[in-house]
Amino acid sequence: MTTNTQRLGSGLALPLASLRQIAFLVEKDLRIESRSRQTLGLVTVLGVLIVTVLGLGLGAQNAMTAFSATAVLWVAYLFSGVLCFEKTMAVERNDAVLAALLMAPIDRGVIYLAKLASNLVLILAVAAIVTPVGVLFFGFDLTAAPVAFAVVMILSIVGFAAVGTLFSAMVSSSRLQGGLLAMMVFPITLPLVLVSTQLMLLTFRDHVAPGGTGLGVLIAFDLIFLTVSWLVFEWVLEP
Amino acid sequence: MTQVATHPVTQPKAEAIERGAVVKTVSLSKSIDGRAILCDLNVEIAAGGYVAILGGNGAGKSTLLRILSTLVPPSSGRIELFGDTATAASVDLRKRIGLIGHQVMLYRDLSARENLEFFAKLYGLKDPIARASRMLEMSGLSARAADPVRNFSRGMLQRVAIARALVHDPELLLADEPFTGLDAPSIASLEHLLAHLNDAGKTIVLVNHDIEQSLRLAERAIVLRGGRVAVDQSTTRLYAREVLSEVLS
Amino acid sequence: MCSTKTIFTRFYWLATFVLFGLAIATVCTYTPTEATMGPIQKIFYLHLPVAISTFLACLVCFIGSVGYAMKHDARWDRLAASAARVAVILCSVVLLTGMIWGRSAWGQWWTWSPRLTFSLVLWLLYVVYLMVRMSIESPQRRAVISAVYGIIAFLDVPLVYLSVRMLPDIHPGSVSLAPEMRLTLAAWFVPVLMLTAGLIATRYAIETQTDAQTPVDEAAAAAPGRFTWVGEVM
Amino acid sequence: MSSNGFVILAYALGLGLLWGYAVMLFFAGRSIGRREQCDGGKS
Repeated sequence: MTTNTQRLGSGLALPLASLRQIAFLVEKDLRIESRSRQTLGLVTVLGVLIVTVLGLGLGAQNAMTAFSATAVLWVAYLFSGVLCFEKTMAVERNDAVLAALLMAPIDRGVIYLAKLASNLVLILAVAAIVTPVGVLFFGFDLTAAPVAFAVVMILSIVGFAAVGTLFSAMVSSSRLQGGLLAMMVFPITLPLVLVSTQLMLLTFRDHVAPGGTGLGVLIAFDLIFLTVSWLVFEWVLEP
Repeated sequence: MTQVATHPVTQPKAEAIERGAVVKTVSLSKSIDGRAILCDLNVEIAAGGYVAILGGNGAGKSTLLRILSTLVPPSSGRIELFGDTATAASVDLRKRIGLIGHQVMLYRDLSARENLEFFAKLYGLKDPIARASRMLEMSGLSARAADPVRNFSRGMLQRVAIARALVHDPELLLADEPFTGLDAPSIASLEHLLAHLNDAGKTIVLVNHDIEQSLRLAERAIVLRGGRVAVDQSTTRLYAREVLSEVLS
Repeated sequence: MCSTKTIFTRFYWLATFVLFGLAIATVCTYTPTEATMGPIQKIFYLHLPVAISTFLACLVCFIGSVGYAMKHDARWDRLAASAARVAVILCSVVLLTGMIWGRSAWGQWWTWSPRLTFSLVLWLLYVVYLMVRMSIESPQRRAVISAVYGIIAFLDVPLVYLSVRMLPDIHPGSVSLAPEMRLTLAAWFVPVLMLTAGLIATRYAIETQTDAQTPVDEAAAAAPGRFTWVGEVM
Repeated sequence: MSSNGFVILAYALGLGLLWGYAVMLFFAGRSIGRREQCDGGKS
C-alpha cells in the first residue's frame, strides 16, 4: 500500500517505460492465449451457450425486447468474464511464474494494468462474438442505437474487468477455486448490470439517449474501482 | 565424509570481495499466522561469497530466502542489500538479484527463446533479443530454443530457468533447492555452473537440504534451527556429521 | 470476582433490554396510527433504526478493513469480521420487515422496489464477505483478502444506492411524521443502536478469545517452508 | 391476516432475530470463557 499511494500523490503520469512494460506483458498474455487458444475458445462457447439457453428460456418466438436482450447478454458477459479472469490469472499461477514476475524491476501497479488490459482484450473479443450471435438468434434489434449500446456496454465491461482482475489475483493466489470468484464479483457489479439494463430500456423503448445519473454511475464505478484496485493490487499480490 | 577442496580466489572474485557486504539482515524476524518462523536474525554475507543455508523442514530457510529477495516483507527488523535498506519498493535493488527455485518459473506455453526475451525486455535490457540468444547458447539450448518449454526435460527446464535468472547479469544469485528433481548429470552441471558463477564474482546464497553437497560446494554454511542461527562457519572446518546433528536436534 | 468490566456489560445489556421494553410500550400505546397507510406503518419504527444500524455496521466493517490495510494488526481484522456478521443479521431484519410491510401494503411479498432491492444487495455483499472469510484457511491471507473485499464492498454501497433508484418505484415517498411519531422513532433509535454496538463488541470479544486460544497449527505454518511463492497453491 | 397481525409478526421476527443472536453470543462467550478457566490451570 506504500509505493502506489506516494505515486498517487506525485500525479498519475504513467511514465513511458510503464506503458512499454504493459505492452510486453499484454503481448505475452495474448501470445500465451493464442498458443493455447483455450481461454478464448472456452469462454466464447460458454457465452454463446448462455445466450442460447436464456434466449430459449425466455421464449424465442416473440422478438426479444432490448431490455431482456441486455439482460441475456449481461448474464453471458458476467459468466464468461469470470471464467476469463480466472484463466488469465491462472497462467501466472500454473507456471508459478508470479515470483519471477514480481522480481522483475517493474511496479506491481503495472502488472495490474497489464492483466486488466489482457482481460479487457479477451472479454471484448468474447462480447464481439456473443453479441452478434444474440442479435442473430433472437432478433435483438440493436440497430436503433448501436452506439449508445456499445458505449454503455464498454463502460460497464471496463468496470467489471477492473474488479474481476483484482479479485482473480486474490483468489488465484490462494487455494480457493471454483465459484468464489463469481460469488465475489457478481454482487459488486450489480450496479453495472442494473444501470446498463435500465439505460438500454430508456434508449430503446423511450428513445432517450443514455445520460444523467445512469452514465454517471457507470463512470464513477469505473474510476473508483480502477483506482482502488490499482492501489491495493500490490498488497494483494504479495504471496 | 569428503573434505572440502580449498577455494582458489580468482581475480574477479577478489574484486567482488572488496565491495563489502551484499546482504545484511538487521534483527530480522518473521512470523506467519502467528507462528514465529525467523527470530531476530543478524546475518551478513559479503560480496563474492558462496553461502549455503541449511536446516530442517520448516526451519525457515526458504522464508529467509524469500525475504532476502524482497518479495516477502519481514515482520520486524530489516534487510540491507548492496548497502541500502531493501523493501518491496526498491526496484533497482531487485535488478541486481537473480532467483532460481525448484519451480522453474517459466511460461510453459512459450518457447525457451520467448521466455528469455520476455524477461530480458522486462528487465529493461538494452538488447533483449541478442542477450536472450546469447544466454541460450551459453546454456546449450539453441537447438531447441523454439519449442514450447512444456516439452522440455526437468534438467533442460532448470537450465532455461537459470538462464532466465542470469539474463540481467545479477550480482546476487538466490537459489532455493535448485537441485530438487534433477538427474545426476544435471546436478553435476548445475554444481559446476554455480562454482563458475561464484568464481566470476557473483554472490551465491544456496538453500539446500542436502548437507553433504552444500558443504562441498559452499564456502560458508549457516544452519537455521527454530528460526535462529545455530551454526555459522566456513565449511572448511565443518563436518557433515556435526551439521546433521545440529539440524536434527 | 465481578470486575468493573463485567458490571458495566451487565448494566449495559440490562439498560438496552429495558429501553427496548419502553420502546415497545410506546409503539403499542402512545403512537397514533398513521392516517394514509394505517397500522402497518408502525413497522417503520423498527425498520428505519435497524436500517441505519446496518449501514453503521457496514461502516465499522469498512473502518476495520482500512485499519487492517494500514496497520496489518489482527485487531482491525477482528473488528471488521464482527461488524460484518452483525451487519448481516441486521440486514436480514431490514429485509424481513420490509417484505412484511410490502406484503401487507401491496399484497406481494417481494417487489423490486428500490428500497427492498438495496437491502437485498447490501445483504448479498456482506454475506459474500462472510463466505470469503470462511473459505480461506490461513489467518493472515484471510485477513488480507477480507480487508480488500470489505473496502471494495463498502465503496460499492453508494453506487448500488444510486443505481437502485433507477428502478420503477411504487414505494411512497417518506411520509411526514407527527411529533409523537418522531418521539417513538427516537425511542427506538437508542436501544437499536445500543444493541448493535453491544453485539459487535461481544462478537469482537469472542473472536479475541478464540484467537488467543487456538494453538498455532504446526502443519499449516510449516507449509510456507517450501518454496511456493504463489501463495499456498500447492 | 390483518395489518395489525403483520405489525406484530414483523416486530416478533425482527426482535426475535436480534435478541436471539444476542443470546447466542452470550452463550458462545460463556462457553469460551469456561474453556478458558478449565484449561487456564494447564497453561
